[in-house]
Amino acid sequence: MNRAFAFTLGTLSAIGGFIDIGDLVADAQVGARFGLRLAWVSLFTVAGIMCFSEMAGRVALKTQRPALALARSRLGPRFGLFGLIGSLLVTALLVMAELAGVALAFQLATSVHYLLWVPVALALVLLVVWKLPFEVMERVYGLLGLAMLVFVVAVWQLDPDWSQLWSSATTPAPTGRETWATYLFFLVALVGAQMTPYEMFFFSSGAVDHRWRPKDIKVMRANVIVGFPLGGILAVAIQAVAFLVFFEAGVRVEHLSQTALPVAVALGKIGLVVAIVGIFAATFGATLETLFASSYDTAQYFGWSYGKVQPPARAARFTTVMLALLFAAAALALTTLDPITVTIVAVVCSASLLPFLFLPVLLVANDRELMGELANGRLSNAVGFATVTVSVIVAALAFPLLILTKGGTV
Amino acid sequence: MTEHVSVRMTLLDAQIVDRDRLPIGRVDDLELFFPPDGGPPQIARVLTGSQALGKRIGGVIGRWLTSMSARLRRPGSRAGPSTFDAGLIADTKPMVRLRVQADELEGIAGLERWLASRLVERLPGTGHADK
Amino acid sequence: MSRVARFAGAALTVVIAGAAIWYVSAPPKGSDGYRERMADATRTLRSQVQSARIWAATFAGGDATSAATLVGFEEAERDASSAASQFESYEPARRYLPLRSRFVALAADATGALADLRIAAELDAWGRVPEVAGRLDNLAASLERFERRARR
Amino acid sequence: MRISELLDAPVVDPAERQIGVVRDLRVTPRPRFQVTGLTIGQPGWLDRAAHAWGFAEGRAAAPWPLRKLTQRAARRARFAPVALIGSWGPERVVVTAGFTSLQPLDESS
Repeated sequence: MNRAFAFTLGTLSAIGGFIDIGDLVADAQVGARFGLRLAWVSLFTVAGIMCFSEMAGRVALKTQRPALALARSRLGPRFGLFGLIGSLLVTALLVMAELAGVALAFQLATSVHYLLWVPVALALVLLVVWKLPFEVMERVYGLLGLAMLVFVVAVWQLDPDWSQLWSSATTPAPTGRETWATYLFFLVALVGAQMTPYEMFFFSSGAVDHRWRPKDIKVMRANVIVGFPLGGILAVAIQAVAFLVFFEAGVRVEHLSQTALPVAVALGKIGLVVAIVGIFAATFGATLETLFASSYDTAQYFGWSYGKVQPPARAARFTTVMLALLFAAAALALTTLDPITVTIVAVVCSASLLPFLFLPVLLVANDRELMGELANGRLSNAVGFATVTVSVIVAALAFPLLILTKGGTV
Repeated sequence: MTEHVSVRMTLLDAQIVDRDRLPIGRVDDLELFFPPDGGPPQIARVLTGSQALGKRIGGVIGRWLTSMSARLRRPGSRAGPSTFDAGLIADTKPMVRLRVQADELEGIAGLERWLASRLVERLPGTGHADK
Repeated sequence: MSRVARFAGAALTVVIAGAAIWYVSAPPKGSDGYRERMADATRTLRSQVQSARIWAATFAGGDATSAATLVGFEEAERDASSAASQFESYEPARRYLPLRSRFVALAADATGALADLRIAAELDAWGRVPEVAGRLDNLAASLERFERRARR
Repeated sequence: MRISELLDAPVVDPAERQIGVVRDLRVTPRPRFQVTGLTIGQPGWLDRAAHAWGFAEGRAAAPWPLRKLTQRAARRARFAPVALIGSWGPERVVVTAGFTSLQPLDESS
């Protein structure tokens, strides 16, 4: 299997997965109000998602089965079903938000209302899912997503006072006019936005579909090391440009257009167009990734055949679940429900589900009899357990904070 | 004592694949057979499908799963959960692999075949179930 | 889990959910609640005015496409008018009437200016945008002053 | 009788005193899946998790905190070979020997 292709799985997982509508909104909102005072969260989320993706990848290499497939046989049907129903609800919200994100990107390019673009986005997804082979899709969205790097260039171009940025990044506390409740709420939102488990499943299911074996462990780890930190850097870049352009003016980000505005301020029309392409690739890649991941989850829970490698007719139930989720999400997007509010609610719900999805992987990866020499080492267990512990705390805080800060709008 | 293994770790909830590694479902329950001569019980049949799963989960969700899968059963096929003889199991590591192909199992993955024929094959470019 | 425990659990979650929804959507309570909501609404108005100003300045510098700028103007106008109308629907205590009428006047100026901006962009009369954007400059300053006054 | 009915069923000694619950079964995979005995744990969800998550079977050398959490349950698990099982009835299992005389699970692999 050509090594170059393998790398795009990593970049797609990072760009499409790490940077999706949740990031584009949450990072910009956080930057505009807190500067880089929450940038440290990205260090934790990148470490956590890298640790669990590598773990899920190892499980997939050794057992030729994605990590969550083992979760149910390890944690029993009831616990598994609870996690599955929770993640399907969150996924329906996420796919709706991602699809709306694609439509908002079109609106930004044409000023035609985004609701008119939702059916177009839906048709595009169907076309790509049906016609485009898996590898080509991976490469296209892996490369298009690189347009997101324009946010990093924009930080440079805005010629910031680097010491001010550094002091902001090293003060983990709210700014004068914000309360601790709001600060903690956005911390939970960032964890939910950046540590989306569907990347882990997409990554490990991709490893199964690519028929990777234990000997491919280097390629798998390279993907993890290349892909996810890139996503972390982009997240901080989005926060930085939002801070530099919006903080003094007291602007609160409530629309995707405001996420892209700082790039226009820094790099002009060209920068804005590239940013729109990057936003389109990120939200479109994430739509596919969220859709596949949730359909994988369902198929694996019941043990059905699945996978993009099987022709749809051989995985009828998997395909049906995917189509049902896609059309439900499109229908949701066509209601006048504000996609940005849905995104924030979706990332908070996703944050509250993290323990259910991380714990099984940690248990399975520690099963010596199953994993043999690929079982978890001390590092994986240390970072893995720390991530699970923090995700339990974040999960417990998620809904109280969502209510207390009225979704961060206080 | 010959080597014996835990049912929870090797069989229960394990993924079932057929001879060609096509996933079929999961071991949702197992049926014990008590030989008339009073000898030790054996695992005779494997139950798979949401009817058996629903009964095992119990509670509101369990009952919903059981009734939904019963309703989706293809007309004319036997009532009760889909099941096959445990003798068909070739090995259990890393997953339960059968000696036969999926098509040779009567009444298994009925929902898969029903959906494949009804829905998915009609859509363009989805290939055919038996390809 | 006995049936009673399960029923109690369900009842408890319903109560908590109800309380949460009430808390999120409840109108202001008492005097400080009213002033705080007025300050929050003013802050939102200022955010929309500033956002529109940045779009206008970026467009004037040739750094933003007309399509994106129009979207920026539309969103600013819509959010400003919804924030203003939502706050104006709250019943003020008698002693806050003068403060409220000042807010209503400021809100009308802001939403009016934002509407002119969006209309100019829609009619492709981009030439008039800088002139309207000028009105937004001092509006932003007076909104900021008013917010501080409301918060005291 | 189905395994799901047997799992978590109470286990009593000849004097009808409950000595635990059925948590697992042991079988010989070849030539046929013949049951060699029952794994007995104590009531409670933590004990159930210790068996379900594989700690009792020594299958999860997970990070020490999780191991510490389930160690007590894993150590208390007992194994009742088929010969000592009087009745398998789905309501309850009768074991013909006292709990203390049963072999700890980890020494019976």
